[in-house]
Amino acid sequence: MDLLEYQGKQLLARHGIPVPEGKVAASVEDAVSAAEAIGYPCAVKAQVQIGGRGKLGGIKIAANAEEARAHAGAILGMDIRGLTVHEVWIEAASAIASEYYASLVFDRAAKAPLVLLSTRGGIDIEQVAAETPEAIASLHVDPLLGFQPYHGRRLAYEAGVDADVVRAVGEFLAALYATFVAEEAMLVEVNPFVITPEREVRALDAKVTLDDNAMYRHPDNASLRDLSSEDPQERMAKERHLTYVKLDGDIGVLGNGAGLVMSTLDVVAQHGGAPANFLDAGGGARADAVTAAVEVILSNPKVKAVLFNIFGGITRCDEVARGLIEAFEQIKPAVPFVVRLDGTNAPEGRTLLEAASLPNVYAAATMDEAAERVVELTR
Amino acid sequence: MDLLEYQGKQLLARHGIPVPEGKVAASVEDAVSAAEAIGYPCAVKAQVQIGGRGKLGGIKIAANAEEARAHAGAILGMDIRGLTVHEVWIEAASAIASEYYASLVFDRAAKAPLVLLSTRGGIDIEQVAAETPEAIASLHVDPLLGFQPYHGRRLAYEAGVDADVVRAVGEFLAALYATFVAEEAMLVEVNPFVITPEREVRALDAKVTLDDNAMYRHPDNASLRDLSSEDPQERMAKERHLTYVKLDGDIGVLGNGAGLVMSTLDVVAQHGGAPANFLDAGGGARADAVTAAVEVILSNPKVKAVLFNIFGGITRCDEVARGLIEAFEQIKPAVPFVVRLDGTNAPEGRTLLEAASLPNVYAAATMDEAAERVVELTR
Amino acid sequence: MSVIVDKQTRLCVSGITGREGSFHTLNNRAYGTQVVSGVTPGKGGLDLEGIPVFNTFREAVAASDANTAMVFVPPAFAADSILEAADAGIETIIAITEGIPAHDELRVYAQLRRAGGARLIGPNCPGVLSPGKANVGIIPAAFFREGNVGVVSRSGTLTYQVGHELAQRGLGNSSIVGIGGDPVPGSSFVDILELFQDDPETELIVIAGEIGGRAEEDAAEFIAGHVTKPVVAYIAGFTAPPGKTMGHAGAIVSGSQGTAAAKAAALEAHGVRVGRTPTEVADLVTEIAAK
Amino acid sequence: MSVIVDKQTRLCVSGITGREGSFHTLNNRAYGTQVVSGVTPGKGGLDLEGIPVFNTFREAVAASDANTAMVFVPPAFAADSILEAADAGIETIIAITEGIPAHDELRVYAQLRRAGGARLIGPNCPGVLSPGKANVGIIPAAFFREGNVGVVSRSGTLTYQVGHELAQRGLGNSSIVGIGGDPVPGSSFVDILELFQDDPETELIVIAGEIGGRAEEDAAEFIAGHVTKPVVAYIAGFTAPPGKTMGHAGAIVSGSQGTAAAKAAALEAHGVRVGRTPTEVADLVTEIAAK
Repeated sequence: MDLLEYQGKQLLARHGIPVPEGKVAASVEDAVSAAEAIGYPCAVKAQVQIGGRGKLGGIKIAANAEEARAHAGAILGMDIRGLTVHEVWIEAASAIASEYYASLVFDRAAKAPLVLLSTRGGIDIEQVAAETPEAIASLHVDPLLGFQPYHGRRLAYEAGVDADVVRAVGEFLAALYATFVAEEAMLVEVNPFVITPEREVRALDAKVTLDDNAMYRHPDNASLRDLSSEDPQERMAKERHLTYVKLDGDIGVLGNGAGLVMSTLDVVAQHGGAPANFLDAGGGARADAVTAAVEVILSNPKVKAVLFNIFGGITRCDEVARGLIEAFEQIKPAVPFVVRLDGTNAPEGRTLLEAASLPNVYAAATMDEAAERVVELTR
Repeated sequence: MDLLEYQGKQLLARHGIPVPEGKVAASVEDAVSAAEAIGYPCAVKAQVQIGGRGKLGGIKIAANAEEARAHAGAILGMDIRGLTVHEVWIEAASAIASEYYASLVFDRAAKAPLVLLSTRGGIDIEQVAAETPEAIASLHVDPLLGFQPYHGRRLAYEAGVDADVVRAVGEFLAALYATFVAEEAMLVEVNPFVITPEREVRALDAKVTLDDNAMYRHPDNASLRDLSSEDPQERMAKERHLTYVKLDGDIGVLGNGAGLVMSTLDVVAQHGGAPANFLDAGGGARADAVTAAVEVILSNPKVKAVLFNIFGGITRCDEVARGLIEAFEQIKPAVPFVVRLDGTNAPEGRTLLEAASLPNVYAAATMDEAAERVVELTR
Repeated sequence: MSVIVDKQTRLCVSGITGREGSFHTLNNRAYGTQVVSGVTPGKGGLDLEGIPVFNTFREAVAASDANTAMVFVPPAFAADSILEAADAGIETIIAITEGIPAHDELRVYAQLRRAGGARLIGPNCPGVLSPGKANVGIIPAAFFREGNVGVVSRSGTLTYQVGHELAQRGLGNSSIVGIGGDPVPGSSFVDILELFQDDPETELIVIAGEIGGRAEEDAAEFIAGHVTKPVVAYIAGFTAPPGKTMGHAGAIVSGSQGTAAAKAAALEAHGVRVGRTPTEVADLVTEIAAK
Repeated sequence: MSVIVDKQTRLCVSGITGREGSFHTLNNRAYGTQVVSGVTPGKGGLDLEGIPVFNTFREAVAASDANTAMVFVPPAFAADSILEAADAGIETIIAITEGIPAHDELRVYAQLRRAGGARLIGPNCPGVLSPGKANVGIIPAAFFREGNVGVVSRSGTLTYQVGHELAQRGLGNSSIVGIGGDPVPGSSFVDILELFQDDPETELIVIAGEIGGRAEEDAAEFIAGHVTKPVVAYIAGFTAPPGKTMGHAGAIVSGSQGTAAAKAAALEAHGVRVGRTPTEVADLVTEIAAK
């Protein structure tokens, strides 16, 4: 789960990391009164889960109430790479002596958390890695030993932070690691964190991704989910415990197993089609899950045809056929379906479908054939 | 630092371990009103840092206010193996279905914490180990991995706790381990912890030793030190940062280095003497530390003679001589001193002492000779 | 021969009395796998159709001489069960459970690595099938036959799809290894490639990868340096948009990292033939096997 | 030869710029020890009478090729310094610092054990002296001469006392090893006995133990099974009352555990001669050496 900047900062603050004072606001009036309470200059920041919002006009500095009103008015409701801004974060502007970068990620190959520290803050880290790799210090932390004070010193000296803040930066990294572990994050990135003229460390941004699998241990964090900015189909799918990702095309896709669904999308694309979604009905999908999945797929008005690609393992093809028949009874879809059933109980499933003789439903023998057919149907 | 029972229980409660409700009282009146508040039956328990107080009359059950008054009156001020009872702990009596034992200690050889669990609670564990070793389950915990749920299950099943409380006992052990680590204890022993008729776990006793070296990280715990029950000489020594242990004899002993002082006590005893104390003036002892040490030694009225046994390494013998001369100027001791100086700057030290010609101070060339002489002086 | 599971496998199932656990345990036994015991705390002394159940792995291993564990318990208990199995001396642990918290996984890997010894397959994986010898997990064995193609995959159904197409072409498998779809799996492509390279029964290797991470890039480098057997690859997720998790927790393109195109390119650069569809993979394998 | 420190020792001192650290560093160098670098965070780039100071152990090891560390930092920072030294590839770590929290020590031991490699002497120890070769720590070298008696001890001054008496009788030492007085030392008697047994220069071994724990009992068993050289022992603390810590954190009789009498009995039962006073120890050694 990706957090908004201000949620991430609240998480950091919980672990002792200094962040600027601020307030979140969903209306221009609230934004102005937040700015008045905080004082000027203050920053008005769009709260969207996407990088680069500054360049796109999503961050403005206000010197007075008038400017705060103007900026909040401009930013609230604006579209940033497809995401609508529903909230702004108003925070006291910080005086900056140095801008640094720090992050914690999972390194898959090393099977350990990786800490990155750079003295080139405020810039995309991939750009820094390409331009000045020597400006990035990194090390793996042993998950059993944890982040040690000497790790902090090593990173700080190797990255070349100002000598007088080595200890403070080390403590900041330790707190970042504590946040990462305690909150069970997959990513914690602070770009930039700054050294103020008073030589204090402060986090000016926060990009935090939490582990959905661990959310049961963090009920407080679960409530941070930003439902309002989620896509309506994705929200609907989540409520039905389906794994669904909305895409740009017009062919609805359902399959069982993440790999097979990804593969189906690829094969559809190879045949010139544009998938409208990724939907994994899961291992052992039952009829009611299939019915629910059809509802989700068809709630996207762009969908012109639907492809079912099932290779039954634990999933039984007759169950899938029953779910599809049920869905047709309930929804009476207006678009054509191509159905490929293979694997466990495939003959039974095919027989059921034939017997139901659903309108506009076509059987296909292979994945390739199914993809070809569904693409034709959208032409 | 050894905690009193009620302090230990407060520590356990801080980590979620259920303990009976109770109050500490230093007077009979306070004890009675505590008992009235808690209700009857309640236990009146002597708070002394020593085992076996139950058999010695230090724990009584009161059925009403009259009995509470009588028990508190009898226990407060009583002497338990040389320790005076200054406080009693009044707690609600617990209904008991089973009595178990659990402890966490440092296993020196394994360099790891050792957890012990036994279904024979309320009995000295050394006795259980001798009589029914199979009733004790044990395992080492890896300090980096920590106590895992499966450790709890393994101990509970191996010790043979009642099947319905396996999970509860496992969670209790996990909380005990959490206490051990978080509070930096050297020992946590709960004997007994009980299963109530409602099948709940409850700690009825607590013996906790905290690591003095870690106390700087636990300022709250540092205040638990039970100064009132400490020996006056030991308290005086602690205030002067000297390592002093009071013993039963009449020969004051000072040396530098714990091993050498222990050895000196042994040699004195071999010559028929009885040491009055252990006092390690430490590596690199300076004159003022020596002066302070003499004051501590002589504040014990039983001391009839004093032995200085110094083998100078970092400690310089001339510094020790200066400290002794200073002490004589300030205190004018009435008892004889035997002084053995060897090692770093020994000739200088001896010369200083000779020049000062302190009354009643005798030089000795070797440790053996010094011990022999000081024993003679007390005859 | 074969890899990871075979006739010598003596399986102990953690979570054997659960609905899924008991179903697949009996399935695996029906296939011929030696299922010697199970673990469910509190159910010690019972049995599942003759398979004895114990309270702890230590008891189970002592009584049944198990050398392999299959973990079927819910995610909140799975890390503990894996550690318990390793601590009891189990050599191979196959964790089917999906949804184990990532930080739990990291602690488990660090502990297994230091304790040295136990090999972990998964979590969030379909298990390992060595056709004709043993099946540990949920792979539907009916689609596979004995043969000389080793398959290692991050995806379950995709593997079935490939295996099925191979079987239709008359080709069988030495072993099918599902390493699982989590971001940081217990065993990587490289770990399994090493086993297949050393397995005399395996003559050809298929790896089925997907977007996210750089396990396929690492595999490509390892193949170039250490694998002499022919390798055919498939990568799923060419159409996946960046920043979206595609079903598997590990299947996500982050910025410019982990794209299917980069993976396919890396493999091809090291001489691995990459099929663009599962069918094409089966065709390539058939072509190579026919040589 | 000798054990732990010798002419090959290349020492890096952690806490080199502190009062004690700088004093003993220069003392050790004056004795002939190769002191190649020091570490004090924030003082990198400075030097102590020509010995370069670095901010981190990694830098120090890279620049000076140190293989041994001496740790002199205050207790709150010592565990971190030991871990840093090990992480930087240092092989031998001698920790002088007294008062390191016990739980810090446990974490350090567990980490050193798993990382495999670094040997830790101490903490709370006087160091190691190999007369005529190298001195690392605070042992006053003047009382010892070169020779063939290996000494391992839990106590500093007691060791000086014994060494001095040996020197007065014309006997010298291969190495003097102070393992320290904490309850759980980094290296035990057994660890050092093993080294002395394998050291051709050591012909006779003295161990100086004290109350608390069962390190001496373990040593007795080890000697019976693995040590062919004659061993003489001393145990301090026959008069120590139970339950009282006698100066060293580890010197405490707990219930009936850890008494001097039990230790002496265990050693004698395994054929080790135990002197009742330091003088008697020196006499026994002289007697054996004369044979």
